[in-house]
Amino acid sequence: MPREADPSNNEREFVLSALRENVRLDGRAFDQFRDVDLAFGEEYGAADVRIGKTRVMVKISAEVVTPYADRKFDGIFTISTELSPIASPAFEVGRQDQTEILLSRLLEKTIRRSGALDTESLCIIAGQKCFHIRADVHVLDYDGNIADASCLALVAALMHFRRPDVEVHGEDVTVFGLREREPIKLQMQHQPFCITTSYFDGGEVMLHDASLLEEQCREGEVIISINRFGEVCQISKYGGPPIDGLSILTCTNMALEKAKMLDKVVKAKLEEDEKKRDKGGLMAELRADNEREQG
Amino acid sequence: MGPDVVNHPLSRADGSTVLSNGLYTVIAGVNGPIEVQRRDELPEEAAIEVNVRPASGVGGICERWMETVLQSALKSIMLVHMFPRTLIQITMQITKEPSIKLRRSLYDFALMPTLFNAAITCLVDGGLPLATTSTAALAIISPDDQVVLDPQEKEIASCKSIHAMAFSANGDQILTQSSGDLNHEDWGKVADMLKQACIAAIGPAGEDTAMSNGVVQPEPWLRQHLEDEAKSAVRGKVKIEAQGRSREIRSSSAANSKDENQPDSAT
Amino acid sequence: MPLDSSTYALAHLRVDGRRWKELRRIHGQMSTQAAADGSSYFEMGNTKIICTVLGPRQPTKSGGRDQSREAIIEVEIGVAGFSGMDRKKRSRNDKRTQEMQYTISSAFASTVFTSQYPHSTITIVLHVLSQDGALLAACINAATLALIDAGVPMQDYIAACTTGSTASYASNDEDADPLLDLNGMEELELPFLTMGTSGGEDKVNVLVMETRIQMPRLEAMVSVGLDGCKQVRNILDGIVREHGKKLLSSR
Amino acid sequence: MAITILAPAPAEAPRRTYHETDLDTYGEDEDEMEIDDLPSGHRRSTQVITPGQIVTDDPQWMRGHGTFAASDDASSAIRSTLAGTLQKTNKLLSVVPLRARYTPEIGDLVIGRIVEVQSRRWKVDVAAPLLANLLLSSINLPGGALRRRTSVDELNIRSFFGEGELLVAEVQSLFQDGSASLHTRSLKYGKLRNGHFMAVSGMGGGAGVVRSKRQIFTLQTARGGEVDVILGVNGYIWIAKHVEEKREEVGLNRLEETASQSMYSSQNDEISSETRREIARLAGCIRVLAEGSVKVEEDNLRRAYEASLELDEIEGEVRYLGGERGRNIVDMVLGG
Amino acid sequence: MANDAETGPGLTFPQDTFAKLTPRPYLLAHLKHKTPVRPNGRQQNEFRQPTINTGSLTHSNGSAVVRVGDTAVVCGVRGEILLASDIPHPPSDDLEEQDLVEELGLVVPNLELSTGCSPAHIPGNPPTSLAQSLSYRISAVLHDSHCINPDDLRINYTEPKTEDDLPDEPPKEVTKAYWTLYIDILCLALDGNAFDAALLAVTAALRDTTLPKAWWDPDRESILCSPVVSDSRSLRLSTMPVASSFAVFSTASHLKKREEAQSWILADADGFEEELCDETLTVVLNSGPSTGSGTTSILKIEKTGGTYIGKDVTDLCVRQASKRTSDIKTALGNR
Repeated sequence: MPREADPSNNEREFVLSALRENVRLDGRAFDQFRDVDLAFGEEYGAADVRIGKTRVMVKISAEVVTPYADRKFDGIFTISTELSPIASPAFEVGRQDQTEILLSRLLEKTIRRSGALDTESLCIIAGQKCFHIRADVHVLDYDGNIADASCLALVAALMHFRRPDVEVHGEDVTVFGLREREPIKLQMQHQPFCITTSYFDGGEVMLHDASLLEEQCREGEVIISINRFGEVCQISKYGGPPIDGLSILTCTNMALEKAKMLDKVVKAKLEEDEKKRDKGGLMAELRADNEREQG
Repeated sequence: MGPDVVNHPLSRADGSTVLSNGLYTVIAGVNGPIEVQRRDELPEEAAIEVNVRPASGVGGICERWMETVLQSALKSIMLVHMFPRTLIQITMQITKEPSIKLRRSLYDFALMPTLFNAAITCLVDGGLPLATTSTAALAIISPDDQVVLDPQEKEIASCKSIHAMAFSANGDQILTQSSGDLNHEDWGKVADMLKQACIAAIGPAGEDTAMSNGVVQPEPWLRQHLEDEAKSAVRGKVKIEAQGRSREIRSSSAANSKDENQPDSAT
Repeated sequence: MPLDSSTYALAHLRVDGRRWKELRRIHGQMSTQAAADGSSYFEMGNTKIICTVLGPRQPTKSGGRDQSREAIIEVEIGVAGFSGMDRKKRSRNDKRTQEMQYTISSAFASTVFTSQYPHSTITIVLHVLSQDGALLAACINAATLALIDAGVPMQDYIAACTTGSTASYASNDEDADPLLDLNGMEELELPFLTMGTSGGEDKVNVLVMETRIQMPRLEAMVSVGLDGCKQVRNILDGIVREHGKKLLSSR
Repeated sequence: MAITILAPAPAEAPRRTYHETDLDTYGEDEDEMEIDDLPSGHRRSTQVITPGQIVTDDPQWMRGHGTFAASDDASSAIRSTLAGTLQKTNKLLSVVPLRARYTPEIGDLVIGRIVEVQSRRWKVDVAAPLLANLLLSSINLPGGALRRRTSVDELNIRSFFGEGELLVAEVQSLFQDGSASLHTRSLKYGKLRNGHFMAVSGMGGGAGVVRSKRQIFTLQTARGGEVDVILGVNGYIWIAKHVEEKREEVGLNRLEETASQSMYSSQNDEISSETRREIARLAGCIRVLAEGSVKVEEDNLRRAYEASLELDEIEGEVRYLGGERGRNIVDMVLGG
Repeated sequence: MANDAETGPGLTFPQDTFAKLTPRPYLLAHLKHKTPVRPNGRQQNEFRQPTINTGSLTHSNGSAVVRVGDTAVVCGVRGEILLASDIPHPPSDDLEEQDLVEELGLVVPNLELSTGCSPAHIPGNPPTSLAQSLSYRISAVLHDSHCINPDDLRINYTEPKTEDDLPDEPPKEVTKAYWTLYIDILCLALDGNAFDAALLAVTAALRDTTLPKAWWDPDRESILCSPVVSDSRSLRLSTMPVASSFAVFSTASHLKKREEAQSWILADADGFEEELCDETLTVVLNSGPSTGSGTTSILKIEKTGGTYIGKDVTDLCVRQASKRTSDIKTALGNR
């Protein structure tokens, strides 16, 4: 399978020297994101994020299952990331490559370990039945910064998703279809966002939202997950050339700004979506269904 | 009523489309011809790899089955001998499914034409040479023995039998997948109707159109789509990506040549 | 087992009797395995690691496209089934292990002079015998010693340690103390980060944090971490010098 | 390698943690070493230098192996990249590692193992970072030393050396990536038979095989007759029964067969059990030296061998040279 | 073969050398002959006769070994009990009775090709796409044909009457557990047309399957099974799906004019022929369980890969398949 073609030395040098003169090749400021676009699907729990040309779609699904024996009071939440050649021919089918492992670990730490989703609320009957919330992250187009895009899409999709309502009578559980009862939002405790800072020249130049070319030229990256309250959920600086300890703190401060910005984007889009649904919402659809059946 | 097709939504894949009908939405991307692994290499033709990825969950045996069926159907209409010892890799990501739960085999059969059409349109977008234009369509036989073309999800759920077929412009049957409780005559009826629908989608096919007296002709959605794409290519609207990778340039010129071939394959 | 934080507030002593900026006992040995090009044994409290380095050598399988201009650093981590509290076999393909492998590999790729060994591979094999906190840090330190033993040229030591904070993520109390070098029990309870630095200056090579914490706590943790790494570096340096002296004397 | 079980020892007392004021000046006192006093040449200082340590910031010195200039230092500072000792060659400062993998140099006598047979060359493992090459054109072909190689030779390449076979050769040249090209164009070199292979990992400053005057020598053993020892500079060692060169006159037309038989035979001669035992004793001695961080060279080996015989007489014969007996041998070698 | 006599000595090769060197022309020469016959000696529309042996595995609830030419398949059915209380997502009430088997996953077929059955499938490797597709097709046929009656798989319990019950109300019957049938299919040797053979093995094994008598014990709150063989009852298949596959050998190519192409339908292609045929058609007919009983209907028509099989050819194949179906049923019924 072809590997991602490395940029040539000249190409790399051009990018770097431009950065040293405060120029990014696409005209952005160093801390500026590309256009962030978020769209929700017709059904609950589908979010489609585009950051520039990078595009990630997340789909959430729920299912009633038996909980793990050692975690009787918790529901199950899994995140699956499988990269496919649709995003880049360098991604092979059925083989875990480095990018995939790091991405999946990153989402795991940011969303799952930080307790963004309250898994206890997914429990139906302790030790017997619980919801299994599954998030499938599909990277569709790869032009750098899939970590930030995937995390954003995942958070947005989780906030958008509604699980079916349930009723418990003793040992019996009734799961209501989406049309029978208004489905229920997931309980989110906070909304963390991943912000990747790419650095060049030992931390002299710091970029947000690097494009693929910039990612290939960078010395290293610091990935910080942070929510709008300034709680840091995760920091990853995997090796790479060293940078000052102080720069990492600066990165965190800058990440907070960006997280607030992304938080606003998600909130605004969710509101927009809710309005749209209200108008021609489920009730209207149900009414139409009834009419059709009667007529 | 044809599906909605959006052209070239992705930047990295050589060709891509988003195809959505009432039931499914599929994003298809093709990379190729690209380098092939030694073990998949074919000495005289391009290897075709089809990947079907479900909206949620990882692919299982049904995805593998759909992949093998589509792979051999596509191979019969692609000019694989033009690119020996290479790989053409088609990846299809399902992004929207019917909102009601369908039985497994109904779900899969209903998906088949969507995948086929998505594959064809993305191959065209990727500028890969095809021997003929072809499209697929879905039909069911309802419990009261009526043939329904392009059925709604509810109609599928209660159907007696389900049929997914693909035809080329000259009426050759490329793919047949029929399942359910059916008899000989009904199957013949469905096959005829699907053939007409597919040919109609490809566009004015000459004499055949006159024969369809009284039947409402579906619009030639594929022809329209291809013409639109060809027009935009001629106008030079195909974006040449900033990275300046030569692939895009090649694909646009291939789209032009596709346009010239069009009349031949349609007659 | 919940950590009794009330006693800490009283005596400022941690569960194992240390003060906030004390490291655990660190012990290291070099050249422990004769068969490897370089090897080490490293203890950080009860976390015990054996590390061997093979190479630089040409990959034995000729299939790989190894025409790179720099040596590739491969890392393999084997976690023994008996190393933790309960016997849980972690597979080699476990994503956490793979992430650690990647972290160590890319940390050393920036300090080892890989360009001196084109087309070749340096394999770092780490065996975790016992875990009690600071797993990644101990692995990094063990790998540093083994690489030095193997005579692989590098810019500097990478010395690593963990720091935590007595504040749990929810409470935002101002007098939360940063803690140096958490043990396994503390790691379960408290937010912490792993840090690896090189050089005497405050140059951070590795920084990994997996737990939630208020941003203001971070600064104190980072500065304690930098300090801790310096201490670890000195200890590592001592180990290397002692080993060197022993070798030179027997010559 | 045999297993030695050591008695459990109490844990060491915690190391004194350095006081904070020391932090920035680690090793500064050692840095004061008098480079000027160090004699130039192959003599080395006995002070240990560690990676990242500033060797000197005096601009008069030049950077050699094992050193680098950090980008953020003053331009003249030289830092070490290795743990080792300083060596001065006129104005050139280099750090010799305590231990490192073998790096080939032209003229080194090495022992290697054939890993791969290609159409006109062999790939040879010589314990270096990269496999060495042995070209078909750089071996002695049967039928006269100066014969042109033919396509027949190419087809018969496995009849000279096959996979897994051992040979002794000399480094003829180095490629740009540091890998070696070998030759066996001397009667000393060629395929190895009748003996035992050992690998002593690592070379350089401390233990292992060092470059010395003689790498190949013959030892008169007590009971087993003469035994050849070849100490490859790369840490590979061959101990074999000494075979007298057969200098019998052969007719011109039979020359080819004789040469090929003796040079590339894969058949061992008959070796008596006494000789085998002496070979094993020598191997044990080498192992002991390596474990005791004593360099493996002719003098030390001879002394170790004699020591082992001596100990046999004093304490009774022991076949396994390790543990207590091994330490005693090392002490006797270093003491004597 | 007749070809041999015509070529002179010195220039001839043995037949199988021709078959290896130039497989396509070799097959073409056979089919173009005045009296066309396939290299394996069969007529174009001739199927291989299966040999069926059932009940040969003693540790399974039902088993069958089927040999069709050089393709050999063994199938074992094993019943395991699934407690109703262990089903995390109980089936909704509006589910059609016949779909219960699929919804609860009570029939689980799995086909294994990595047995060394052919050089293309290396033992010890994960299942290939082909193996996975075959598993899927078998499971689709079993589910779509509704050949297994869900009532056969239920383990019911009649709740004792309590005082609250009305006296004339019939006792309440609840399903406490289900039998899950694990159908393992091993391909021992593969010489083309694995699907027909595998499906035949599955149906034969299912017909052979007997499930022990099982009941709910309210005191122990568990399911008990009777060890007595005479208590066990056999599975009644309500229908009997039979697959017939055809392959198309064609000289068509995109480089040639359409009119020049010639195609042949080969029934039940063997391994050699399958290699050379891109286009395949499988017809699955569903009919009553025994010979001559019930009406035959088409369950599946699957075709992919070429352009030769249109409506007319399909008609022809369906007719051949129905003849084949009655042959198979006779073969099964005769034992």
